[in-house]
Amino acid sequence: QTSLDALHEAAKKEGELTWYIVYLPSEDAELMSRTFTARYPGVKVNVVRTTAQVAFQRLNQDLKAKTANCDVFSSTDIAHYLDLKKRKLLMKYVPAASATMDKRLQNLDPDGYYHVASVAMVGLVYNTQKVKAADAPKSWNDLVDPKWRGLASVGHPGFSGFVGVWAIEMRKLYGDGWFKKLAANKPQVGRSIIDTVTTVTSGERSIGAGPINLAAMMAEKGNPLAIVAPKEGPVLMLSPSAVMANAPHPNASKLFMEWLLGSEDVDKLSIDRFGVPKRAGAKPRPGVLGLDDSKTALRPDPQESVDGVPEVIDLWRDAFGV
Amino acid sequence: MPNMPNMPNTSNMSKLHLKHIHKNYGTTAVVNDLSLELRQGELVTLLGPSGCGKTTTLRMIAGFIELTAGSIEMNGQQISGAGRTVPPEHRGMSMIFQSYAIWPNMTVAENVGFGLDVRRTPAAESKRRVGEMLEVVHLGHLAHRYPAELSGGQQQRVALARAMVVRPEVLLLDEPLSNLDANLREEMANEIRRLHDEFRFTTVYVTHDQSEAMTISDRIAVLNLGRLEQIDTPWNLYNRPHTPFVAGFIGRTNLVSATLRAGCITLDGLHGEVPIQDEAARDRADARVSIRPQSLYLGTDVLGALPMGRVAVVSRTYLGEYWDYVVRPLGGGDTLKVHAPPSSVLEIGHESALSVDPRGVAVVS
Amino acid sequence: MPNMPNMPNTSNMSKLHLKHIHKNYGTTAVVNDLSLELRQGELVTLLGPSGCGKTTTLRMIAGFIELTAGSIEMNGQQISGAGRTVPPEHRGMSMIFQSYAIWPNMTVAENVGFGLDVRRTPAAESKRRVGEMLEVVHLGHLAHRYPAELSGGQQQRVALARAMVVRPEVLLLDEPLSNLDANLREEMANEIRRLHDEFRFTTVYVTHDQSEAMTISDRIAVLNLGRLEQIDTPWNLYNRPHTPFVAGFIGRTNLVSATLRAGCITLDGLHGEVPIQDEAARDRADARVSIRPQSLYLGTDVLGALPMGRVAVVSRTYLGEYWDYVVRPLGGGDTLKVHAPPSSVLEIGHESALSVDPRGVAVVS
Amino acid sequence: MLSASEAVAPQSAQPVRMAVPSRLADPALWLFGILVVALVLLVANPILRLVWDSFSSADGGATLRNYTSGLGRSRNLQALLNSLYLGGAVTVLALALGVPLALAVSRTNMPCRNLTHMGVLAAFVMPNFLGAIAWILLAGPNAGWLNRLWLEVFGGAGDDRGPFNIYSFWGLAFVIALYTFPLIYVFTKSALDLISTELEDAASIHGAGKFRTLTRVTLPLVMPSIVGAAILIFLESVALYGTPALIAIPAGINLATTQIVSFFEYPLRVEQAAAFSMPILVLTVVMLWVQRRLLSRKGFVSVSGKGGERRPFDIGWWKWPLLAYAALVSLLTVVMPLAILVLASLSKAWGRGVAKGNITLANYYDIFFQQLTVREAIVNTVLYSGATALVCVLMGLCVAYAVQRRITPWPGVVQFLALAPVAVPGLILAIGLYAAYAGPPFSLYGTGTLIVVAFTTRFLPIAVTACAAAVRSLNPELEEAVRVLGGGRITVLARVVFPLLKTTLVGVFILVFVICTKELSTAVFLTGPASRVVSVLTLDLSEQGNYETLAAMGVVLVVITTLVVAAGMRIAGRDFMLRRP
Ligand SMILES: Nc1ncnc2c1ncn2[C@@H]1O[C@H](COP(=O)(O)OP(=O)(O)OP(=O)(O)O)[C@@H](O)[C@H]1O
Ligand SMILES: Nc1ncnc2c1ncn2[C@@H]1O[C@H](COP(=O)(O)OP(=O)(O)OP(=O)(O)O)[C@@H](O)[C@H]1O
Ligand SMILES: [Fe+3]
Ligand SMILES: [Mg+2]
Ligand SMILES: [Mg+2]
Repeated sequence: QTSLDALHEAAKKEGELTWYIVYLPSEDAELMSRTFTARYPGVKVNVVRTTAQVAFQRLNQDLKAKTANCDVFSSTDIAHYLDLKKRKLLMKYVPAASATMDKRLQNLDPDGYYHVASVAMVGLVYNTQKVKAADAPKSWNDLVDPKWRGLASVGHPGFSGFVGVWAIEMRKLYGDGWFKKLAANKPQVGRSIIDTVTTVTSGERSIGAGPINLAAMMAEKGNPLAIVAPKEGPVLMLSPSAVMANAPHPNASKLFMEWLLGSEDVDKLSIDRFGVPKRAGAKPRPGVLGLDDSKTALRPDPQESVDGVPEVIDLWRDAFGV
Repeated sequence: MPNMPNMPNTSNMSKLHLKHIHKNYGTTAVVNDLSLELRQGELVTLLGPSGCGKTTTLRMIAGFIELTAGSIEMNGQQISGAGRTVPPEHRGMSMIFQSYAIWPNMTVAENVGFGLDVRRTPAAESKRRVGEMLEVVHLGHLAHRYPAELSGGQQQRVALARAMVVRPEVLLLDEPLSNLDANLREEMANEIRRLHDEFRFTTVYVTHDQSEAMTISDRIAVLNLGRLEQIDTPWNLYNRPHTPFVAGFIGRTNLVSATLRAGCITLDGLHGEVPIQDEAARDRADARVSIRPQSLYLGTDVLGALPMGRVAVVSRTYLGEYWDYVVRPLGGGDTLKVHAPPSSVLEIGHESALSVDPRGVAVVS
Repeated sequence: MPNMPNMPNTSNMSKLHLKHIHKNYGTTAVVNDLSLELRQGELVTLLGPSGCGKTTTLRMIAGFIELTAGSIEMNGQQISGAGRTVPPEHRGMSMIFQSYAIWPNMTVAENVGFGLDVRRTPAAESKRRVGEMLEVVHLGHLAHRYPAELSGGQQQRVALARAMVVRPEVLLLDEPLSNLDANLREEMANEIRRLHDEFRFTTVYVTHDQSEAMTISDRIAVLNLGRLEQIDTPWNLYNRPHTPFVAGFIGRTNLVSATLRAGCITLDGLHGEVPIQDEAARDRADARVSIRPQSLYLGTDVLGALPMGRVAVVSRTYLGEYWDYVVRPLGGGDTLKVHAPPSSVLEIGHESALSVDPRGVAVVS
Repeated sequence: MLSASEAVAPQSAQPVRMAVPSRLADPALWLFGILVVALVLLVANPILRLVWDSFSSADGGATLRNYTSGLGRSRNLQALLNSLYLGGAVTVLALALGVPLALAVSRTNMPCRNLTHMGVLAAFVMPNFLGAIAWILLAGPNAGWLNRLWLEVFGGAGDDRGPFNIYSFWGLAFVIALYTFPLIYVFTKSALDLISTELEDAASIHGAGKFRTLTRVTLPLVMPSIVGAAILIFLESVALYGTPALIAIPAGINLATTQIVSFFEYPLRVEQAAAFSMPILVLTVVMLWVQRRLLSRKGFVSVSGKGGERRPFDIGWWKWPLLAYAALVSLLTVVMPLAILVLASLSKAWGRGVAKGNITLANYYDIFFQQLTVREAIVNTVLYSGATALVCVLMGLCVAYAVQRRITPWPGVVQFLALAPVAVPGLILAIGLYAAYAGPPFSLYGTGTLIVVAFTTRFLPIAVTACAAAVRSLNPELEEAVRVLGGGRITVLARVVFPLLKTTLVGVFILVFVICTKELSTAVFLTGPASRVVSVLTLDLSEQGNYETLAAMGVVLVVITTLVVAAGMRIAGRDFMLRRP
């Protein structure tokens, strides 16, 4: 606590920081920013919310122009961090708060340059008006079951990082040939992983491989949706955060990292928003899966996901033609 | 009486009949109770000062604007008016617009050929007729130009060619020659008359040029402020105007006060008596009389002219083809304009005898 | 010799000087080596057949199109040509366009007042002058109309008022009166001349109307196919044409073959001798001579006319103000047009003596 | 220097203003000079960067490898071809939708003209993204409302699918066309509004019926506008990303833009992306050349300087089929999608459709009172869009005028520069803009100015194209009349060209304004914490799956834009060509 106070003092001198954030929508990011400032008065957070590609592009342009805009970089694509780390652009900083997180989330980077800031899960969703609970799919492999021919919905690994990670896990589970089988079962391929939920909600398709948190939120509003954790386990989507080596506000950034990883504020916000809390043993909102709710969870390690994505994209394109 | 050239030698059928037509814009009447009847094959000119409603009348005949009241018949069938209106494209007419309205995106040949295309004339014939017509208006060498690359007069001739090539039943011409030089204008007027006669168009012609109107028309309708003042043959209109307006508008004239007595006219300030040509005039002291300047002569040596008395020269202008003298009767009264040949030269202030050809004198009110 | 009306009474300084200007579109020469010098306060008319390059010349003077060769000077300074070009807005000119170019988005008063606005004339004065000018062109009552609500002639008068109200140094008029009736045209021509004199504009005037050109101009330049044929006073141009083209273009004329001998002209087929007015002509047998129809008389009773021989009437047309006879010398040779007063009536085929006023005769080549 | 002439010149003559020895004193020259420089800065800068990038390898050397690897693969080439087909299909559809409506509204006595006009603009106001989603709901092959309706009415033929499939090439083309055809409509209509009826009268009196008059005279006269708009739409739909991504990917169609986006996935291949966009740029040049060939020497002057008036054409019973068509288009583009939108915005859960207990105003409450970012974003959006539209109109007019009247040297190049941004996919353009302006010397990072600059760059082509077509319709003598009376080029623009083209300019303003409110690809790259715009928020909301709020925001946006549009039409004021009856 005392070290946090010291950090706060130092941060106040800097007064602000700029946060490139991808995994939250503007609204939530803005809320985070205000909550942080309320917690640590005198330190303002400038939220720059964009998509993963754009954030990374912008960061690179900033670097090229030698203008340091970004302090804390929170993207969804682990590849970005590996790249930045290799180029020595990240600051090595292990927040004390990271120890409070669930074991599975700790030490994403053994060298301590980047850390898990947010967790999401991909599972199976289905439309309750079209599918009875008893008939609902139980396994990832049900996606290639002829029973769901023309009725399933998936994302495209070429356009969505989450889908890329998911596809790597599917490949690990079922091998390269699985994508051909999937293609033969004629699922609808959405651009983003979110499209799967949209498609299922509208009834256009009956089941899908989609983000569980989103589905849970929509279900609570009254949409005809339900979620299933596949028996092989849901796929974990880890969104890292890191402080930039050239961060113009290093202390504020460190303080922010501490808060991001370990504060109750963040957990509370994330529970409110149907997120998965990171703290060990924390319970999510009812209707949402927590880290402890399924025995197994699938997740590639960083290097694996970076190397694997281009390969699965190629497999995918060969199978689907797009 | 001399024979009257260009008297209508056409059938007696009424081709176009304007019946008491009115056109108001808001509360201002632009055409006011105009009635006009054209026989098949007749060429009638509308003449009148700027803004008197000539274009409006043509546009009503063409069917572009609706009548406020009245009706128009063609071949005995109503084509405009309350009840039944025939759209312009079914009237079998064609028209030259005062603004030309040639299509800027078509070449000269395309502009001229348009009407034939629309009538599905076979391509070969269409081409031949367009070519012929372009020769008539001296634009053969410009067939592939676009309008923006033509001079004003050339554009006007495109409009002329375009209207005539389709050989319409009724041809409406709104100042078709205003931007042409005198020689070309004369030639084109002759061509219009020739084609009119050859293909028996019925033509309504608007022009500002009186000599053009005189040569080309079977009859001339004089409009003023949207009303018809007089419709008559050129000769009658010129020599027997019914109103001061017509007398003043058609050719130059002297409008002077005179006394009518026993079938004779005596101008104020002069003593000579001139027999009245128009039978209907009754005796009175406040008559208005129109006397053409070229029916007046300085001197008494002209065959058939009646002596009027003596006058003094007030001013004079040389106009190339004649001298324009202004003279005043020695006994006082209105000044008179007199045209004299270039050869007769009188200095200002000199006195002379004045004589008059009685055929140039008309009682107008 | 009669005095010449409208002789320039202006200073001798050259206001506008066109030096050997050329304009080509592609390979066709539209204006070809034209030179013209206007004195301060002079009014020069450009006259020529349709498409001869009048508008192009005006537009070059105004600065809208570049010269292919040559240069134009104003007040002794080059304003167009290689080297230095003054943009139109700095030339202190104003212009009437053949297309009027009135702005459809402005009312009549706004159109007319525009030039004054641009010159930052105080509002009150501007208003007064616009009002005055609108009265001059008889449009006072239409000041608040939009152009779309005006007749063709009214639009043209808006253009006229707009150009004159600014009292330009140089006024360029491209057929400013072509859409007006005869009376109005005469009145407007007088107004143009009056304002020209009052404010000492230097004016270049394009018109097709020869009598207009005759009355209004100090000098007239006759163009043909982009070339200057002759520039002269109206009187000289009419009576002393230098080329057959000019003789034929200015007024009607008879162009006939004749023999020149010892300072006298003898027409083919006639025996009467007419003394040559132009000193320079040398003897030859293949001369071309221009004789004005109104300098010819049927009969010998006209003062100062010389007898020519006998002729027979070939045809005749009544033109309101005169008879237009075509006669053929009994001895053969070219037919001649003769204008005769309405009172002289000869039937076709009749014979008559022919006499001529020698001042209407000119040797043209 | 003028003493000699002034000595003799009488006082009555107007003061002479010939003392202009230097051309540099002409303010117009400066204006056009600055404009061209601005254009080069705005457009040439990012474009040249792009060209440069396409030839450079990752380590900075020069190479052609990007082309071989970017374009070498058959899948990538196929994508490019597909995009071209798509562009063609969209253009044809948009023409079929836009031109008849423009004719109907501008020139006929069809009833409900104002309503139709508003309908078309409303179609345009709808964010593309929402429109696409609405169409997925309407014409999804399995659950689309239209398909369900069809099955209810006609019964299924074997399988349970209706006849409509939005996830197909034509479905995609159709949806894009629905939301781009207003461009054709506005361009065509404003050109038609300048045509004097007399030109058509001339056709009818020479025997052409209404239809022939329209096809042979009226339409050819507005060709520059139609061709201009068609080129814009073609390039735009080739370079479009948002809607295609939603529909093309599920439909299994590879497109150039979806391809380009995949170059941005890690590992980044900006250079290849650049190389990949070169063909589209080349295509732009080809299009311009085609345009020049099509229009060639022909004149299109419809405002002649001789009065000129406009009357609605009486088209007899034809007005009913035309009205039916207009109603159908409005139904397709606005009424149905808007109904879906409004419904969704009033739902607790959009997936439940119309159901008891599913109705709420909470989504609107959310927007106005709960969301932290929305209100500010709405204000920003209106501000930036308004500013951009204004700048585009003024600059577009000046550039178009300078090009059409050949005031600038190299008018062809200037015209290319003004059109090029359409051909560059938004994201790529955004990178160039970010690189050019975010850092020093401009340091526009995170400011609204950066957004306005970006939007202006991106949408200037619309303004320039529309204005160029409009300027063609003016008789140059109208301008010369100003100059000979002493007004410079700027007076010409301000007093004559601008007022004459008022309808066109208001149209352009509305177009640009509306498009700006929807613009995503550059906005997403360039917005900062203080310069968020609604389009980016809609993306957020859609990623959040929060379609109810998204729909509510769409409705709010539609309302705001409609107000702006209405105000714009007010400003346009009295139509001087319409004859008072
Ligand atoms: N852009 C152009 N390309 C080619 N020729 C042209 C172009 N513009 C004008 N011309 C030609 O130049 C000639 C002169 O045109 P100009 O307008 O000066 O004639 P004008 O003397 O004013 O004739 P009008 O009395 O008919 O108005 C015409 O023959 C015309 O066809
Ligand atoms: N829309 C309108 N509103 C009011 N008055 C109009 C309108 N259109 C025309 N006028 C008036 O109607 C009158 C007749 O116009 P018209 O065009 O028929 O005249 P015109 O005889 O052809 O004249 P010109 O010889 O000058 O062409 C004019 O005084 C004109 O000002
Ligand atoms: Fe005339
Ligand atoms: Mg008229
Ligand atoms: Mg001309």
